[in-house]
Amino acid sequence: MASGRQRLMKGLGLAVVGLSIAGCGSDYVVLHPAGPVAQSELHLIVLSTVIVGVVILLVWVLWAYVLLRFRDIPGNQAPYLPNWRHHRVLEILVFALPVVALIAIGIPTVRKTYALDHVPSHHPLVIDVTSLDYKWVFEYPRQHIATVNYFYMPVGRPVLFQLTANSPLTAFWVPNLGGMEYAMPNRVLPLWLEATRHGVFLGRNSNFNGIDFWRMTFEAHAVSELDFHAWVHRIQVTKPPMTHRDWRRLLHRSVTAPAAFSGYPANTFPERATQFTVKGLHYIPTREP
Amino acid sequence: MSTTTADRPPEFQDMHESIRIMGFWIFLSTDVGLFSSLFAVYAVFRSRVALGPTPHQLFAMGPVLTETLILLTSSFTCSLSLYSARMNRLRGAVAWLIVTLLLGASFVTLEIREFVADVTAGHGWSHSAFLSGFFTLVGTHGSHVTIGIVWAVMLALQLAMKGLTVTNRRKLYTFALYWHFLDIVWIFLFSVVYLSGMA
Amino acid sequence: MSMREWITHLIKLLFPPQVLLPDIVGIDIGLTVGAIAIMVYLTVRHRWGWLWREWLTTVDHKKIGIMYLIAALVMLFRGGVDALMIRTQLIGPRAHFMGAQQYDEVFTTHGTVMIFFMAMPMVFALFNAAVPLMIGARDVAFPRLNAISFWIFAFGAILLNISFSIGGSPSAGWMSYPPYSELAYNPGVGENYFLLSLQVAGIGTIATGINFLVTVLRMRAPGMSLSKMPIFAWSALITSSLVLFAFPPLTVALGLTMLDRLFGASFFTVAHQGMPMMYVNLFWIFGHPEVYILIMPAFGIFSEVVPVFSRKALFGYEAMVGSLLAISFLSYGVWVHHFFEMGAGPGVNVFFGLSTMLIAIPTGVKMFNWLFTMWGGRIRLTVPMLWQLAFIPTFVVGGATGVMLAAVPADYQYHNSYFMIAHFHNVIVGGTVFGVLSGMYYWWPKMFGWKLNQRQATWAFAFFVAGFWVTFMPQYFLGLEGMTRRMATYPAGLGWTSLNWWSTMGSYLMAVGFLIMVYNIIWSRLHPDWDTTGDPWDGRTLEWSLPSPAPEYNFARIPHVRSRDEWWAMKREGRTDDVKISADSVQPIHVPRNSAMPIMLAAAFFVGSIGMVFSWFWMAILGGLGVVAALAYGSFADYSELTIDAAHVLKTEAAMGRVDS
Amino acid sequence: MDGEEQIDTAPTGHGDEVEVGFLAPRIHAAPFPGMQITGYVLSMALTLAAFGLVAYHWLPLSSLVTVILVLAFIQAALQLGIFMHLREARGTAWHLPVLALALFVGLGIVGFSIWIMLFKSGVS
Ligand code: HEA
Ligand code: HEA
Ligand code: CUA
Ligand SMILES: [Cu+2]
Repeated sequence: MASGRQRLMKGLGLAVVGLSIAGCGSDYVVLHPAGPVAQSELHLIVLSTVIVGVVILLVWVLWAYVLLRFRDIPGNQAPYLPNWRHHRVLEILVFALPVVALIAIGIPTVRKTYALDHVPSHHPLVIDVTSLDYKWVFEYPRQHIATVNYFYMPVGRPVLFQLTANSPLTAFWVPNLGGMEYAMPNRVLPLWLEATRHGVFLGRNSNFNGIDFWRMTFEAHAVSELDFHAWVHRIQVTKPPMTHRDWRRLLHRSVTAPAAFSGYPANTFPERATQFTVKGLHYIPTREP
Repeated sequence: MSTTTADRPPEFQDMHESIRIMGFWIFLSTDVGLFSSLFAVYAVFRSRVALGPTPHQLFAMGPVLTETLILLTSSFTCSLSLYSARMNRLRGAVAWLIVTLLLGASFVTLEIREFVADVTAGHGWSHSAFLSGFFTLVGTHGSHVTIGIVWAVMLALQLAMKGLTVTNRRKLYTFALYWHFLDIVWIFLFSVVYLSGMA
Repeated sequence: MSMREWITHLIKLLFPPQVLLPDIVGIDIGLTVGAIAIMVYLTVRHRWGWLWREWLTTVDHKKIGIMYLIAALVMLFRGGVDALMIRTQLIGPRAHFMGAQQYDEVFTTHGTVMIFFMAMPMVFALFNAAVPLMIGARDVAFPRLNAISFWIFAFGAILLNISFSIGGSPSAGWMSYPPYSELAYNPGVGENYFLLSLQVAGIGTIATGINFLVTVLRMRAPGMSLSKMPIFAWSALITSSLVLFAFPPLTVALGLTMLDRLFGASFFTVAHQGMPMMYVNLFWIFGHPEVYILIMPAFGIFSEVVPVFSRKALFGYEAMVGSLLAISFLSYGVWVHHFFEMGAGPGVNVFFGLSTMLIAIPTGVKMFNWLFTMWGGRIRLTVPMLWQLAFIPTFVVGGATGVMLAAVPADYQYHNSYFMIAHFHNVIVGGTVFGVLSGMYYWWPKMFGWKLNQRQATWAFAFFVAGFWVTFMPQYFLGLEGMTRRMATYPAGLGWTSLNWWSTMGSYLMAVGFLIMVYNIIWSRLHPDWDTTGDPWDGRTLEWSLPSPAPEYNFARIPHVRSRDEWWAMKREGRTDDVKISADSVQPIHVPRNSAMPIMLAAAFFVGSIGMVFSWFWMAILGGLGVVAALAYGSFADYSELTIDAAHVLKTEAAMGRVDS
Repeated sequence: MDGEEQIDTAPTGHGDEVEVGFLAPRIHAAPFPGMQITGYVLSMALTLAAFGLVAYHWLPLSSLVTVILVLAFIQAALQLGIFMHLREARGTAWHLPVLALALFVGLGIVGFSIWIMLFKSGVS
């Protein structure tokens, strides 16, 4: 049993490698995972593609055969069965086939859905993400720095993103690292991702929120642990803290360039979601930094 | 033109009318969908009171009980109207119908008074999701009742004008269905919204 | 320059930024000019009275079906032009045929028009045209309500369509999620138009649902038990039952948004603890059943078309009915698959992911049963059958990618991407559109009395289907490349350019197909090939036992049904004379009388809605009073019937050679 | 699908009608509106019981809401059965399943919505 599954996974792995080497260029971000989450999702994608591919092929072949064989043309020798309405075995078969295929897709779906719901670490790096109209703000509560439209993360360490929005519904998506999750006002949603290789990965808002929606992108930089700390330190030393004014400017509906700050006003990120919700959209920090 | 079976209620003796009654039942079941959605909204929004009052602070037992008793009674008088029609007593049918609509009107009046009191106390529906859900759910029921009253008025007129024709019997029957249905909705309203809120 | 760049360049030359491309306003001007031209024509020819008597006040399901069809084709054109504008904008990176705002308006209208004002009326057109005839009824259960439904729908469509010229158009997408659709972010009246037009059209749709449910259950000819009923009637029945419970949640979702926008409630706003996700939830409680509302009739059509053009009984009738029931039942319990990303937790996601997958089972049964129906048959490649044959290999791909979307963690990568766009066009165009076009060609002779030229229709078919594949297959790959939906334009360098280019070319091919189709209709009208037999396809169901088009009262004599495929059986058993009447047995026939009330009622709705859109509440109240007045008038006037006397029936039937001597 | 053959020879809209009497009506022309009065008394009793439970805190909070809901369903059934003549006459066979479906869908909407809106996503 176990070995069978291992063999299957190996085969799938090969298929993935095959796809990524031969199938298409590096533009296929979903097919080029840079971390375990995307990797696990890709497995499911490939598995389901293969299974439904078989089904599709079966239908196409049957279709072509029927079409070729049973045309209404003179001299067609194929049997003509005008009253053939039932066939017990066939009817059971066409019922059973999808059932089997769905079990094969369903089981890993359930497993992975639960698995991806837990960060595999007690000490993930925490990044608080707020989507504002047409920009992303990343706050590092431990490191006390904040960035706009880009962030750094250490390779090999799970990152816990806490997503919220001070704008209409948006979705946070870095296809190389893993699938998306909504960032919505009035609520904080967790998402974990991890990078296992170095690189700069493009992320974007995938949920329409207005005219500059298509420009609402960011960059995820995956660097070594050492480089990460160096980066944090550099920001802490060289950048000014985010002021109340800065924050208000970010709240404007606009697209802005990437930026970094050593520190940020308390409560820009609605840790206490309830407090945030009562005041609503134009929440104004109570304390200056 | 239809066959008449003696032991069948008159509303059903004409095939067209019986089909219309069925259509009305189907309409009522779509209304079940409407109210279910509103109940779902209310249930989810119940605790989202923001800075406004909680259900416990908002509701009082007295008025709800009065409204409930009025509406239940109107449901009863409505059934008496149909009963009279079936006994071929036109006067009785019209009279009970009028009693029903008067009871309905007093229900709506009481409800509006409640609403006005809430709003003047500063608990308008814009103050919280809970209040929005509450006013909309109860208000939707109330506007259904209001529509029912307008309908009852027209029906009473038609009964007075044309008597207990087959069509009028069917109309009275469907009106009764509608009215009792609103009663059922109210039963869930006072149970889910008011009583659970006050508990 | 490569060929590709050259063509792109050419198109950019043809349509300089924001100048030449037919703006939506342009379409409105076109429609207005068309309407004026028609009015002038009517005035010159003195046809107003005719129009009023024969069409605007009609309650005849056959005519209402034709009006639905015309409206749907106009809307297909309109939504199609939107689609072409979308595709042209996306032909290459940084294209600026439109600005972002305009692009948002275009895709919003495209989706809204296509779903609500093209696909739904197209389905209702075919229900009206075929269902009463195939179950042996003289009309639907509630003919006047049927007219009300049509007019309410029509005015709803007008409401959405005028938004572009008067006041501003909606731009929040066809599902119009708050809080983006709320006043804070969308202050104009465009969103109000969206909400009200769907609300109004939705009322008409619910009424149609009730009507056809009762029609199919209560109006069947004697002897036609449910198990002898044609599958298309089954699909009408089940679609109607989906309408009944899908539309009320939509009504609530739209209504609450309207309360937020117009009356300051706090349902889906960000302030006061409103909860935008509750809208999303309600919308999809409606939205998912809605997509099956669109596909079930197509399934029904194919189940009629396949046996006829394979000269063979439907394989597995019971399984076909059972799978329709199963799909409709399951479709109420899958809606979360449209927002797996909202963080409802693994329990919820797994439940709804698996329930979604289950739908593949009954759908698969249907696919295979169609194939088995053809197996051992004699397949004729007529136009309706061609659409069916294109449907099978197409839909199986779209359905299969649907199952891939239902695999929850995989959907985290597909959601909101072009992969998903490709999926649903694959099922909607490859399923619903192919289906209703198949049905249109199939029942066209019955509706109009003349056939469409088959050769032209085949060309239209070929272009449309080829265009379909070229348009939508690349979009799956765009999704895997990370392209999200609703992007007004995109930068170069992400690898999206050439796939988008192909997709755009495909849409032009579809456009050519559509234009040929229009030409086909006009040409065939000018050179009519009359259907004198009433049974041009060698059909199997009762509608083909009638002359084309059917007389006002449909059946002079209601048939007594003995078997499934009754007309086929009659032909086999030499009972075709059963449909004739004899001079001494003719009865007078009651048909419902025309009524002006439906169009008046709908007009009142329209006036009220305009009042709501612009917050002119006096006008809204006026419209409301108009609605009440129309209803009261209808109630007091009581339902009236017209009696067609026996002599007239006899004369009509005799003229068609349907009297036994 | 066979059983329905007997009951299902439905009429056509305007044609000759085939009469099938199923579910013959139970109530009518009773000389005294006994049913109606019974229904009224019962519904009053159930309502007062529900209000009493809340007013006098007769039950612990946990079970209170459940009991109230049960009472509501009983009363709704009463209304349907007695006042709405649910089982009466022609067409019954069709509106019953539709109503059942409505109930099913309605409960589904409420129940699932509450479940979904709990936001049980639990990474942290
Ligand atoms: C006609 C319309 C139609 C139809 C029929 C379907 C059918 C299906 N759809 Fe689709 N869908 C849409 C219209 C439709 N859809 C629309 C409009 C959207 C997006 C709306 C928006 O966001 O704007 C959407 C979005 C959508 C999503 C959400 C994606 C996202 O937003 O992230 C999902 C996810 O599960 C999904 C799944 C399915 C499934 C499983 C089916 C199944 O019913 C398919 C079943 C059919 C088959 C599977 C093929 C035949 C079967 C066999 C041959 C048997 C064996 C097969 C297997 C075992 C695979 N659809
Ligand atoms: C029934 C539903 C339906 C149908 C039939 C279609 C048909 C088509 N759709 Fe549509 N589509 C949707 C429903 C539908 N769509 C929905 C719901 C959305 C989501 C909207 C949203 O995000 O809110 C969407 C979104 C959508 C997008 C994504 C936009 C975006 O997210 O940015 C695209 C992009 O390619 C697209 C393309 C097409 C094309 C090329 C067709 C073609 O099949 C069209 C074919 C028809 C024609 C080609 C007729 C052409 C007209 C002429 C021939 C006239 C020519 C004359 C002149 C130019 C004057 N559609
Ligand atoms: Cu596949 Cu790169
Ligand atoms: Cu769906």
